[in-house]
Amino acid sequence: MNWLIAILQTALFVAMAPLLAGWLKWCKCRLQNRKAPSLLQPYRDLLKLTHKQPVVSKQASWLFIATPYIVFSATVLAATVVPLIAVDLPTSASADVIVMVGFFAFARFFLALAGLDMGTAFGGMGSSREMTISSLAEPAMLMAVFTLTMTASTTNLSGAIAHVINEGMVLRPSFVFALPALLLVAIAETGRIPVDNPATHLELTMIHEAMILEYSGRHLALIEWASQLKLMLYGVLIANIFFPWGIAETFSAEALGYGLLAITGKLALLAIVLAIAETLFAKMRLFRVQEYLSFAYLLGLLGMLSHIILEAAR
Amino acid sequence: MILLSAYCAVLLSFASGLLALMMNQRQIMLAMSQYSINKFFSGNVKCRNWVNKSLEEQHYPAFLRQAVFVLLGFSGLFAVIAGLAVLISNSVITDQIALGLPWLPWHIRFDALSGFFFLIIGIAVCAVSLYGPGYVSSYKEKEHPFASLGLFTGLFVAGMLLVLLADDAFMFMIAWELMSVASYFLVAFQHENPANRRAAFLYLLMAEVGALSIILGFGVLASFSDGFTFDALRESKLSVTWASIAFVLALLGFGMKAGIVPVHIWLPEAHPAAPSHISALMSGVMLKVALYGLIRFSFDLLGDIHWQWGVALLALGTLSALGGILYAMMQPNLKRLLAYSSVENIGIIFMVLGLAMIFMANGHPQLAALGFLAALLHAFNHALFKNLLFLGAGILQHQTHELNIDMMGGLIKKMPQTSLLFLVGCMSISSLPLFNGFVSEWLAFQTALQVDVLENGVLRSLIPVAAAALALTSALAAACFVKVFGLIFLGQSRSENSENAHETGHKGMLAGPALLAGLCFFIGIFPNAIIQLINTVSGQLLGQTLPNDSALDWLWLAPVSPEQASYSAPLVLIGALIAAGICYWYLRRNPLTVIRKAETWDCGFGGLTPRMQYTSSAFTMPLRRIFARVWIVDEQINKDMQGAMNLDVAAVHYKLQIEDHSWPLFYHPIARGVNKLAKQVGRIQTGNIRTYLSYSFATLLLLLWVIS
Amino acid sequence: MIAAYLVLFIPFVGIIFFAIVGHKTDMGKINVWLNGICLLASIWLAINVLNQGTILSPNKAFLIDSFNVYLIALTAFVGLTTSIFSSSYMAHEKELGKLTDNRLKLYYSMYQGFMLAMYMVLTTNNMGIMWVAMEGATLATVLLVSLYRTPESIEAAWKYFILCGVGIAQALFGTILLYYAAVQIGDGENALLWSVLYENARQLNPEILQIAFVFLLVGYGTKIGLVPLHNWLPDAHSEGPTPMSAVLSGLLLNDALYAVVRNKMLVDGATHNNMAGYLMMGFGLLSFLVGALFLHRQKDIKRLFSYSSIEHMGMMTFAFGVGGPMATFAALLHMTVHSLTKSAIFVTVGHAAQITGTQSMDKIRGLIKTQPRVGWGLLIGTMAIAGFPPFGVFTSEFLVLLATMHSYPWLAPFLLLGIGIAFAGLFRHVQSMVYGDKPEGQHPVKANLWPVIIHLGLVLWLGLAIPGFLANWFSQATLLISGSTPL
Amino acid sequence: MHIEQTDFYTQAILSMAALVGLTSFLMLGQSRLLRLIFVFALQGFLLTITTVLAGYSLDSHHLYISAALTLLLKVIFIPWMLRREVMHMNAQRSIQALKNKTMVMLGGASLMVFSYYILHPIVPTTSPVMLNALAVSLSVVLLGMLLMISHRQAVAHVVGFMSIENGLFFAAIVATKGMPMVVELGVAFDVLVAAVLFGIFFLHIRTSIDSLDVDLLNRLNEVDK
Repeated sequence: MNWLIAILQTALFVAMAPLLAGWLKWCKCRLQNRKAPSLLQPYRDLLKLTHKQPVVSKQASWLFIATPYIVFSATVLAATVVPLIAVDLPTSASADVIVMVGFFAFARFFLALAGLDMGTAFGGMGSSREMTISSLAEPAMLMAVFTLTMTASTTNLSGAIAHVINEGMVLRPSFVFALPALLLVAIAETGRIPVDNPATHLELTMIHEAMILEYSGRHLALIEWASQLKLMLYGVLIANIFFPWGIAETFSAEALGYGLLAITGKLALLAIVLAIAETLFAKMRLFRVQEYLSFAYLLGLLGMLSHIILEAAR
Repeated sequence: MILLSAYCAVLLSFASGLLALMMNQRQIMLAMSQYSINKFFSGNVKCRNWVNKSLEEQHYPAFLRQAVFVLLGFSGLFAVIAGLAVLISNSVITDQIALGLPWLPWHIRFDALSGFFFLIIGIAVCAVSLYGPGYVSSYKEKEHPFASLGLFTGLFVAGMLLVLLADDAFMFMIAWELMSVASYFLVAFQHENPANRRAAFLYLLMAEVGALSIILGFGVLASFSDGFTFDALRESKLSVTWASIAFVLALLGFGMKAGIVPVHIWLPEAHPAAPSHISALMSGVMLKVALYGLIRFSFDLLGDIHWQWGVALLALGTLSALGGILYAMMQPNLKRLLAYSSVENIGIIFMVLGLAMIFMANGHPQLAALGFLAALLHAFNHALFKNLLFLGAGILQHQTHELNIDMMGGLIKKMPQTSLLFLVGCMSISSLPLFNGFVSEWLAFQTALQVDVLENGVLRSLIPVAAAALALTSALAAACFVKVFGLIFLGQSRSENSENAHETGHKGMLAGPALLAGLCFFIGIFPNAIIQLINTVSGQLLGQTLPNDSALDWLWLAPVSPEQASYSAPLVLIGALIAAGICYWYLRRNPLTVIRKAETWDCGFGGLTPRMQYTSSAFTMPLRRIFARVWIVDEQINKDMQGAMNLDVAAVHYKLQIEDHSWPLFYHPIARGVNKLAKQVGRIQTGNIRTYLSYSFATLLLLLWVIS
Repeated sequence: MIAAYLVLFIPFVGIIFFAIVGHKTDMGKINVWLNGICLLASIWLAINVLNQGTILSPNKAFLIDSFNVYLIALTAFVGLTTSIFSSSYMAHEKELGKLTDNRLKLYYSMYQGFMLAMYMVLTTNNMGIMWVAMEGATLATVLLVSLYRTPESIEAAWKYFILCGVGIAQALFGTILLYYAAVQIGDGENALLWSVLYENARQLNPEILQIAFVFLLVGYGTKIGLVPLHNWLPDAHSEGPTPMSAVLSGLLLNDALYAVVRNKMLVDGATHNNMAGYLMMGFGLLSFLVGALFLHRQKDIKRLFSYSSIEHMGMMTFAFGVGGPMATFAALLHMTVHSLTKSAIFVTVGHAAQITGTQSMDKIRGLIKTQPRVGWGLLIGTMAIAGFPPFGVFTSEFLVLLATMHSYPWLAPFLLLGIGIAFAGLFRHVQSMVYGDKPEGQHPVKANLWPVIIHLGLVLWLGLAIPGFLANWFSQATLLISGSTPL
Repeated sequence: MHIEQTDFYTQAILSMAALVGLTSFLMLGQSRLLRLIFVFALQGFLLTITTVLAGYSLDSHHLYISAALTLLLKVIFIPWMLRREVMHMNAQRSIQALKNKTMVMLGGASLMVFSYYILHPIVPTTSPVMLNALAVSLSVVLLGMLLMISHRQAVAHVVGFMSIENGLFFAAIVATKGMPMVVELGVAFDVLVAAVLFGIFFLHIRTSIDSLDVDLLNRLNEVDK
């Protein structure tokens, strides 16, 4: 039963990811007074890509072709860990938050390799930048997450979230730092403005896109899907860690229903916030990203220290 | 029985060394074999023919190399057996050998800790001896006599094993120095290159200084006890001050060998200089022996730990981890890069060991056991994947005659097996899930997250910072090894050599790394297999095992408690396979969408050339800008101008020099000081006999005045 | 007792014999034979002593106890191996036409003369005769130092002669004071006999003995090469023929130290403050550190190793000064291994110099490629002398260190500093000589490296395990010197 | 106790001691080689007389032998050899500028005092004549070294060396009524050989640096220029 629900939830995760992307795009267009594509546009794109014949360079090795599958499945695995609508899932015991970060690293590793596989300048540029940014973002992310895990004294995500709920409404100074830290990291990791611009066509400013320039057809579809999934993952993380209310603690039908509604609402709101932010800010120069990320890192560290000194002080 | 196999391991390694000496004594071998055949199997014609054939002029060298490495392999095998046996039987065996000082025979002690490191060495040696014959076959007997290589390899291994067996200070030092000296000769093996000579000298010098401070450390202990046996030293009761002095001395000595910043500088010089399978042993195993020394000294001999030591280890470890990986990032030379990354990994191990000490000193032995576990596991893993990578580097050097990663590229098609093995190594070392590096790092994080139990506020805020540094380190490591694999194996060939490279013909050269790679993956999936063993070590040494070994079944890894944290690699693997399988099946079902091969899109300009690719320095440029302060960067861009008014650029020359800060900070001043002092002292020798007479005159008067 | 007389008689014959026919062709062989017989005789002597303890000759002229008997054996042994080396070396020198017949006569007969003086120093029971023999050793070697008659060699010999002469004169004054103190309690003729002195050391007048010891220390210390009395040593070593350097480093210094230790035993018996010990420690440590620093600036290969001799003699003096069973044991062991190793090194150095035709180290390169045995010999010998296990030097240094940690912990860091500096100083030179590609015009020479192999083998053996009889021997000597034994 | 209360032998010995000391001083101050050698011979002669005296008054006959040896070696042979050297070098008139002579002399005087000071602790155990004899001989030894340090000719060095030997001899004879015979003979033999060697060396040094100025023997040094 539990396993079934876990798998279903993962499926739901995967299914909803493009929808979130669509909604985000919709909001942005609205905010920029443009006519918005339909919410289902991402699904259409994916479907179309899967039916196209993929073109692969003669230069490419098996690694280039394997990468999309690896990236996608790694992201899906990450999705199994994060509680979407219900806590204490069996899957989330098999891998805790550190492992989840590991999954992201796994995906990134191969993506970067694929970028280098073609031996073009853009690919190398993309993977170099991606690895740089991620290597700055990962510690910041872990800092923020550790604040939570030390609060809940467990690295098991669903356990931690359950712990936050059961404590009820507690104002934690550490979360005041951790939340923005996680937000900043999420923006950086998912390649949104102001760090990266997913919609750009100017190669020299690309980061994430530059790596996947050579992909087409179903491979591109998988990678796109994976990155939408990643965006959703971060969204869910933020939503469920800091505002866990509404998430189902029992596997009864209505609880799950409420949970679904709750998460949908939270994500919708979050997306709006993100859209507003993306509309307000401009993309920043590559070498200012470090300052941005070190700020995130600082926030995370402050969060952790304030947890240790203010909350768990002896 | 267990001890016997341990002895066998030592003796066999000696034997392999001695056998190598017979390289130039074919006649003697011939005579001996004839004699033995006539004596024992006089009837057996087949074996006689076989021997005669193998001892013929042209076959002899190859045959001898084979034999030497076979012996070495058996020694490794015996080491593994002995280690496993002692770990499983959880026993402590002591013995004495009638060598050494008249009133102090060599004391032998073989316990779980030694056994664990025996295991590490054994595995590494097995892999190397599979790999060796192929690798050394490329050396010319004239310039690089196999005799010395084989001899010192044998002595090196024997020295390391003896260090683990030693149970008194005297034998320990002898074995320790045997290890250092033998490896010195191996570093100096290709001595026609001045850089190697310099590296060897630096290495031996620092080994000597380290050994001296270790002796002094033992001396401090010994002066509080009677005798130099470890039992006597264990009994010695030291005041906190003296204990700390001893610890600092030991830390300096062993740290120098382990290569923690800032006493690491010999390491990136020496490891590239040695032949690759030796660098593999040095980097993968010898550093672990130094770690063993530190653990033995602090946890076993000194006994009661003080938290300040833990903090010292934590700080040094963090420094080494970050410094190591940042310097590694900048190296274009593959083996230098790997050596620096060893510094990083040793740093991680020291960090976790420091955590263990802190928990120990604050009365949380269980958590101490956890940290200890993480440290030893990472040591084990590092031995595996660092060996793997060095052996891989050896293959690359062997096939492409290059070590500069900017000169390679596109090898994944030319050397598929090697590239696969190397990929596994890279994934393990950048601690990706499903591989062994990740497990130990996960445990390290788990240890760091237990900080809440501590009273001391400083520690409580210090440890998380260290954890963050650890996170940064691992992320940087991933970036670094993406660079390594990407530039070496992917893209287009950057040089003639890599263009013409092909897979190595020697099966052994692939078998050795394959063994290690397999172990990397296996430990990544079933870490508990090895964790069980380490548990006995910590049980013997700290008197405390993991909080709940109950949760240690084959499937789950839950070091503290299932509620707090759990990781099940097998399930993850299954999940990954399912997910990948589904989408693969789904997407490949449509026959119309078979992959079409085409040229890479070159933006409409002419063809893509290899020179358009990102180079190592280009890849790391953003990080070089971000962490600019870490290195002494000397970057020069010169343009050749031409044409009218000399305005248009003909060629651009780019030169990048990355220097280590610790040279100008520590080492140059010391060298200058010694030379200056020597210069001053030289003035005594004026050459004028009357001055000399007045010396003796003055001495006489002075002494007379003193005693009167 | 006959053995002792034999040991003394053979070299005496040798002097005269070689003085007459020393220039004939295979005199080197005969030299080897003579030393070989001496070795056998000394071994016989050693066995006697092992069985029946201290031997005192009927006329009280000679005294063989466990302290000097092993030095006698060592002297004979090193004398033999060095003579093996010198036969091939001298043959080569003669081919090069560096030596005339008379010089060869001089060389061989003085070689024996030196051996005679050494045996005399060791066997005699009379402190006065010990002095005479010590002076005799100087006189015997001084002409060998100037054997090549180059200006440098003459200068070196002159300095050697004057400095050692003056030093030894001071030692004589010390001896006279000793005698003066002795006659106050004993009869005149026997007053200088060691056996007598040692028995009634307690009644000797401590003040006089202190003064006497200062003179003796400065006097014999000049011969030991203690800083700042060492200045003759590097010159004499570097300018003489290499076999001479080998025996000077291997034997002469040891015997001078032996003389000092004998006197120290007396003084310790008389005075109950540890004055002698402190003086020796001071001198020893100073010589150790200064010698180590000197190593860094050397250009001449033989000077290099002569400074290392100074350093090691300093170490031994220090160890004897520290006193106590362990330090004394270590010092005795160090005497043995040092003279074995150092003479082995000088053998290889001599061949290296012949290979390259120069002694200046920045011209010697790539020995391992030119003549592997010589190169490896030099390298491994240097390893041994720098105190790397499993060679015996390490054992003794280890023991000295731990003894120091026990008695004077604050001195141990200086020792370590010295060892480190000395190691660096040796290796920065030696490594560049043995390794690397071979330069033009280096050709292998006919070399007999058995001495090196035997010596280093012995040192290795001593490092791994000290054989029972030797340990027993050392511990008896230790008992004699320090009053207790480590076993 | 006062000198008039002592017996004649003691007085003679003491005056001998005084004279020997004086000769050492003369040598120290001497700048002309020939005179230096002459004074050295004189010292040797005084030593001989002392030996005879001691031999006579203690009627220990072997002292006569050593007296004879001394006469032969220190009064006749060595001075003759040195004189020949000097003539050979025709350096007899060479006035070697002895730098700050007064300082050297003062140093010598203070050495005399110093040697008394050194030997002071042994007063209770000995008679004043012994003390004086030892002190004088010690100062002769020290003055001999000072002579070698302050003079630059090899000849002067030999003289200094030998005068050190004289000092030792004096101590041996007076304080301890002569060493055992074997030692005496051994010492005499050594002195003889040393003298011969000196002769040989003068030859070599002259051929190598055609001068006897030891300051020119400074090839082997380690001071970087």
